[in-house]
Amino acid sequence: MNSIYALSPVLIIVAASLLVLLLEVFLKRENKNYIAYISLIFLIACAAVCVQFWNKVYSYFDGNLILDNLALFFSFILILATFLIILISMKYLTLQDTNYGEYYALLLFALSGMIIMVSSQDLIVIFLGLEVLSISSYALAGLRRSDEKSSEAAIKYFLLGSFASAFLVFGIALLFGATQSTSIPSIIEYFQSESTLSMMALVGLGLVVVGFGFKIAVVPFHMWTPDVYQGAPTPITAFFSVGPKAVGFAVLLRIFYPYFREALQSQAIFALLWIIAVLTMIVGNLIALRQTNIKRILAYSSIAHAGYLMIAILAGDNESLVFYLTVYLFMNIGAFASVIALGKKDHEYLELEDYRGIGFKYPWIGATFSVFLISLAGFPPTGGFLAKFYVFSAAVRQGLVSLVIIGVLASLVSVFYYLRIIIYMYMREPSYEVDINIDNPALFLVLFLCLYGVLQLGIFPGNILVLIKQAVGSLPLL
Amino acid sequence: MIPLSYFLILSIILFVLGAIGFFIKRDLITQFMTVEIMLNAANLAFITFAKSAGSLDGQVIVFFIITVAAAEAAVGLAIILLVYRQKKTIKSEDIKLMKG
Amino acid sequence: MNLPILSIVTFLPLAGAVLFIFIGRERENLLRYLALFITIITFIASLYLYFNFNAQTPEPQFVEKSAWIGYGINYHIGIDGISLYLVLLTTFLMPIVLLSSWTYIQSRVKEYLIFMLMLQTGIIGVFVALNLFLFYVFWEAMLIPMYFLIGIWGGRRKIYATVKFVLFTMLGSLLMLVAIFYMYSLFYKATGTYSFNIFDYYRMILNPNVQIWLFLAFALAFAIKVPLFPFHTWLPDAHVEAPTAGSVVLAAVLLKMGTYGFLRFALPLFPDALQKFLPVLAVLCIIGIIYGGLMALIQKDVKSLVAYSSVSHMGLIMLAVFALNIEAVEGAIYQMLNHGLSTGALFLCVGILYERAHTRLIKEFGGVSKQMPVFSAFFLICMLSSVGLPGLNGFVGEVLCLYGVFKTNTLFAILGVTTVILAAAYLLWMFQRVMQGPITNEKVFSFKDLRVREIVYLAPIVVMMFWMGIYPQTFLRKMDVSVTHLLNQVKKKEAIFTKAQKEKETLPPSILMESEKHTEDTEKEEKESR
Amino acid sequence: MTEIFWLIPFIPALSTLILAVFGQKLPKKYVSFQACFAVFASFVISVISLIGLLQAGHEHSTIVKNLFSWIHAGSFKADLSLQLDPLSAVMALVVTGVGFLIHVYSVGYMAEDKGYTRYFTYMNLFTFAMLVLVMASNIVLMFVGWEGVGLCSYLLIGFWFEKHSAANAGKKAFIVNRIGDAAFLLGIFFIFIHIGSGEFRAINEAIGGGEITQSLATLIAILLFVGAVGKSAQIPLYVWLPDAMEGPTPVSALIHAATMVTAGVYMVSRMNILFTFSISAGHIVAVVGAVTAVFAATMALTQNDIKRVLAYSTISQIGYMFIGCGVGAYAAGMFHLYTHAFFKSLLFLAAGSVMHALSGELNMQKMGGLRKYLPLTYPTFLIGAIAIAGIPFLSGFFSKDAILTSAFASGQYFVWGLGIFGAVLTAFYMFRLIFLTFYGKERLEPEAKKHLHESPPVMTIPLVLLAFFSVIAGYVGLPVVFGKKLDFFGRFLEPVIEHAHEVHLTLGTEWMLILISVAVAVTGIYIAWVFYIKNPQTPHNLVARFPGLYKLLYNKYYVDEIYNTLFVNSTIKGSEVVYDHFDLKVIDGAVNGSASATNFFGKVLSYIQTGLIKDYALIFLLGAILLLGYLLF
Repeated sequence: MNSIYALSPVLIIVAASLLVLLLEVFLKRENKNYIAYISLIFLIACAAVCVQFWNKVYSYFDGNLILDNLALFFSFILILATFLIILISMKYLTLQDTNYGEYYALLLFALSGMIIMVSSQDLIVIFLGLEVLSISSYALAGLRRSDEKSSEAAIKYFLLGSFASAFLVFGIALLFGATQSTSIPSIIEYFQSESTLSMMALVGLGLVVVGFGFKIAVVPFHMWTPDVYQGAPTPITAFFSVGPKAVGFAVLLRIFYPYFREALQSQAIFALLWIIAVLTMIVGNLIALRQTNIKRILAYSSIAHAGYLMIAILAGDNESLVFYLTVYLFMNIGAFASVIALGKKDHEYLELEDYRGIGFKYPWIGATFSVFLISLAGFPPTGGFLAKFYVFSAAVRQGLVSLVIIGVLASLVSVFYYLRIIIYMYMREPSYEVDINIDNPALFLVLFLCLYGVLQLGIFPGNILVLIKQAVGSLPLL
Repeated sequence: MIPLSYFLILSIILFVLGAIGFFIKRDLITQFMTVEIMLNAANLAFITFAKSAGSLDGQVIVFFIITVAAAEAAVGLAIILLVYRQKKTIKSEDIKLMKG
Repeated sequence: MNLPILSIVTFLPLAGAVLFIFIGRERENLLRYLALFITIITFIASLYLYFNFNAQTPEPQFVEKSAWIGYGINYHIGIDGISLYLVLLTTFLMPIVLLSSWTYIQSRVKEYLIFMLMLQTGIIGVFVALNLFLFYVFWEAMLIPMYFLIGIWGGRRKIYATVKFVLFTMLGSLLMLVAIFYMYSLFYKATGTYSFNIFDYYRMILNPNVQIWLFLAFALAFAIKVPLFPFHTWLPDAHVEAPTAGSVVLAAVLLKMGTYGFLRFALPLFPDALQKFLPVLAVLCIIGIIYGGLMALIQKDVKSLVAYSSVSHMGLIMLAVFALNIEAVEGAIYQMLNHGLSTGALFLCVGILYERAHTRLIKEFGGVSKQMPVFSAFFLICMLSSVGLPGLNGFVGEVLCLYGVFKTNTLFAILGVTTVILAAAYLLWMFQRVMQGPITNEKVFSFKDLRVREIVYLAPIVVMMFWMGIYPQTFLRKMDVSVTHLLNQVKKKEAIFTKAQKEKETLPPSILMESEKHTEDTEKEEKESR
Repeated sequence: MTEIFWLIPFIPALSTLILAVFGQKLPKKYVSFQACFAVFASFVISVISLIGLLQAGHEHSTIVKNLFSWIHAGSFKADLSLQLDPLSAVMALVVTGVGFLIHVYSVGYMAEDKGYTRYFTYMNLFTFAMLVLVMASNIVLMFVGWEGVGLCSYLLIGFWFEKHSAANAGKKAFIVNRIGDAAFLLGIFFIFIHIGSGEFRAINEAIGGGEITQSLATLIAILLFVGAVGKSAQIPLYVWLPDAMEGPTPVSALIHAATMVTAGVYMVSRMNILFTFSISAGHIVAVVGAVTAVFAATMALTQNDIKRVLAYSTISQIGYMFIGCGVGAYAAGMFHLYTHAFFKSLLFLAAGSVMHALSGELNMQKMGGLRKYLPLTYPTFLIGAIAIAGIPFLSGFFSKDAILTSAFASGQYFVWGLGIFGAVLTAFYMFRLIFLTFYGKERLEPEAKKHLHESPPVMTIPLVLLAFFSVIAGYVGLPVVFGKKLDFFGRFLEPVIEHAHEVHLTLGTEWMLILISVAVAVTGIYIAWVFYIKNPQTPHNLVARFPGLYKLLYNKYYVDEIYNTLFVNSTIKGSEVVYDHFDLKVIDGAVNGSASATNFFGKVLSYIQTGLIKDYALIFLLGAILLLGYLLF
């Protein structure tokens, strides 16, 4: 039904961020944490709204903004992600002097952008949301002004990001030219009605893929990922690795899910995504083998995971895709949280060498981190296994056996570097003293929540699966 | 009058120029400018299509894009300044702390 | 039966592991005793299974089934005459293993015990799972604790060994996973319902060309685990580097998961492909038997000697499995248990030596019997049971295996019999160099004979060896029906094929066999969601 | 009364168990008492059951006692069931009787040894295993005993395991036996496949009913015989027996002379129907036996180690037994087995007593003129020697003669000839032994001479008893010339031994044959006398004359060396090569190689990640172009 309510999540977040900006000016440096608390409250409120709207499809701006279950589910995930990110940031900011109020404001802006993206049917609106997200992301990446790496990450992200969005816009333009519209349903309609697609439309679609390919970091549009992930403040890295990726896939889902439901799989675009998926899995995993910096390892691993998610897209199996993203949120944020946990004033331990013997020195951090890594590697009984399980089984059901075989072999490679971290944590004797600041309750809360999430999704995913079914049920079937 | 396809071709040329410029240019500012060119190529395309379709949508979209470009410029220049303050250079090949 | 006894047996250790998390690491002895207690309780519970097991029916017993995730993924466990003994073997060995590492493991006792208990749950789970998904979950989950056990408490090249172990095993099991998916989708296409229930899959008759690939995937996974000849190199490394307890579990139980997999899945699911590959596999087994024996002959490290010996023994077991007749298969299962006991016991003995000498190199020993007469008696018996001396367990299994093989293929049996000679050669030679002769290394003079604890955990094994050697009917009786049933399944499917091929029918990728009893486990999925 | 026969094996078994578990705590005296008593008890029972059989008469001369079902899997059924019939009764009698005496003897012989208890445990275990072997009613159970005795011989040869040689000999014995056993096992399988049961009775019926073909029978027979060759130390698997002398002398007497090594002969007679059915198998047995008889005898000629001489003579004598079986005179073979048990164990024990007297001296060149020091050992030894040499009216004569006669009768003159030749050699080397040991001038080590003494009665009494038996044992089976019905032994065995092709010789030939063998024996002794008493230089002259031949004999035809290089070393060397170059390099290399290859690709790919924005953009652009290009064309 057409109602202004459709705007409420976005509005809440935007309001929150503006409020935070104001407070930033008035609050003294030492009690900046209030800002965090306030944003947390707003997030909870927004989440509550999403829950309220479940199964009620509100839409506004004649359908350009539509809060169907998919949008709500993704919004909820993203809010949750931001929530966790804020929790892991609080201490971090003071330790790594990144303690600026705009931090939270930017985070919230980014969130609002993402919510717009997931809850829109129109490419232009999506583009705007994307820009809101991107611009605040550029700023966030560079927020550790003292650190050269941080600013380098920012500039790389900024230049390449805007470069990519140029492609996206041009693609949208071409699609607009071909279809006289920018709303996804009508575009899809066009694609299915036309027997022979106009060159312009194809190129447009291609460029759109390129544009989002950049956001979700699939090969060959992934080059920025490792550097940005490494340079950005760690909580932000966690944010990047989860938020934009989820959103990107949500959009691809909206575009390609109906697209692949039909027998269009024979088309070139399918083969194209197939190649991209394979490249992504292989390149991501192989390069990760060589890395010694934890954040870089996780960066490449996130590329590899994008590859697995592409398989889900190709299989046109939205449930497994959404489930995978949900699990991925928990395990990745968990992993980064563990990395953050290993930090002290003005220093983070990011090299593999630092991790020698951590597992026994800090049993809890070690254990949880291991669980997240094991989940990323896809061992049962963690969520990571079940996620891979769904994606691959769906793919096999669609007859993509060769793709799946490549996938499992790639994940075999990935097992090596995930377990490598565990080797350092448990099986190598420490060569020098590593002391960390463990007085960080919020962080441990996050660790616990992620642990719970990973195990819950791995062992008893029933309820979430039901929700996901409802969520993707709202997708238009043509 | 001039056929619309000309505008379209021009926009494509602009876009390609921008894209090529992005990786042959050596300093951050110029690279950013090339991106602006690409955006404007897109604008041109939109307007063209809007004209051909006779609908206003395309023209509205252009305004959106211009705004976005402006926002990007603001943040982007700030970041470039930040880089300059740290490295005392805006040559893009000097920015390679992280690789591999 | 109101009590979910099988679940208890399976998950009690895991529960213990969870409990351990909340006990302080400094209270090592409490932890040790508690772990021992838990495993013993588990063993007793598993004895309940044995005594209430009905040997008259091939159907799985103590079945527990409850909906779990959906999409055909159910919590469905049960045991038949084949898995019963493997479960018992596991529960029987665990307390022994814990006792054996009582003093050997001094560092990080808490983690050690936790992983041990997790391992036990994983292993038992593999043997009881009747749902392919559940099976795979246990199969993979079991790797993690083993990975830590070797990697943390292992020897010099522990990391190499453990990574090799995990990657090697995963390579196989991941491909098997793909195959499982494929069957899953085939079943869905055939029936429109999702199921991972192996009894549903038993009812599926697959097109030979499809079977080949699926079989290869399964066979690879299991062959690596067994390990069959060309895939064996992870084994010596893992064994040599693993702590004694690890080696024992690895040799005694983990390897059996491969053979069990063949029996439970590869044979009844893909009989036709099996027929195609039988010669190749059999030859591999025989190569394994002889090759393993020869390699064992020249090992310089006692542990790797025993490791290669188990390559040889497992080769014989697999050969028997592929003989596909009742004597052979029963012999194979029996030999699995024997191998579990005797090789496990040998590793324990090696561990006892290692605790005293801190080396495993054969040349460092000599004349140990003089110092440790009691130990030498135990060691001798374990060795002889591994050699297959009549009156001890090894003989019964060996003779049945060989006889069964002989029935199907005389030549293979003749080649297989070499194991009788080789086993004697490498083990006796090792025994001579380690235990007999003059004492060359003065370190040996300091060796103390067995402590009570050591006798306590060796004695039950030896008793079992005699029991299984002198009165094997105790065990053979209860596997008869299940094994016959298994073989009939294979035969039945083959028959259908040969018929189809005669009539030049082109089979669809899979058809469903009207089975006498329908498994109501397949829940309908609304088509819309697809 | 005979129903309790099944106790025979289990009394020693029980005693073994007790000794094995509590042995270390028990006092020496009790240990020896229990051990001896156990064997004696089963001896008594076997006597009882033998009498029972004699009364029962031919028709029901076989009693089977099924204790419990052992292995039942599919068509493979083997029960733990014992069988009493003339054959097993005789064997049981020999085993327990001789065994008992040797146990008693050991009490004295091993008195000083640390491993006293261990020794008697093993001895009882052996008695048990041997009795299972002889009383088993099916071939699988027989195989159990078969391997069991093998184990015991392994344990007892390696009894003084601190000695390298002893440990080695034990291992060698076990492994060589295992080669035979493997063949035996295959034979068992063939029987099960084609006859469907391992029960001797069933087997015999099946063969009698012609259920299996000639060739199959031959195959089975040969496989079983290979087993026998291993156990009874015939060519080519005899190599372990001489080394087996590393064990304590009573062990050599019991296991490696009287009982275990003759198990092969027993088995062949047990399966006599099979062996007779397949003629060629019989021939093979006979020939192998004959060749071994001579071959071993020649090796005995030059040995100086008193026990090794006896060992080779044992091999040779077993050869004779196989001749008997081979030519179808199983009764004769068994008869020789039975007599041989007495005089050979006598010889060993006597030799043991000599060693005991000379504090462990084995080399005959270091003896001589001992007869006045060893008033009891000497005559008993002499009796044994005469018996084995085949002088009339002693047991050896009757049995050996029976064998040779039937060999001749069967028309295998070649075999017979070898037998005769072997007889000469036997007589010669035995008396060489006697003369070198007890006659001539003393060549003792002063050290040994100091405490030179006759053995204690506990050792000498068994000697005397055995000597007595060696004399009279033969009279239960007088040659046919004295009338058929005097051959008690043969007639007693008739129900289990079928008389396949019995050729009746004329009395004249019989007498002739007897005379020949007597003459032969005497000649042998005479030559020995000439060599070692009349003019002791002759051996040295001969050695000087034929050094090559002497070396060859002295080094036992270098067979051990040949085997070592041919089988043992080559195997080990080969395996080492394979291990280093195939297992580690190829297989493992492939594994590690794939890992490093993956790593290498990772390295290559990571070079693309230059960290330069323009490169990133370039890749991005290329990607985009390729993508579009793919879409359009």
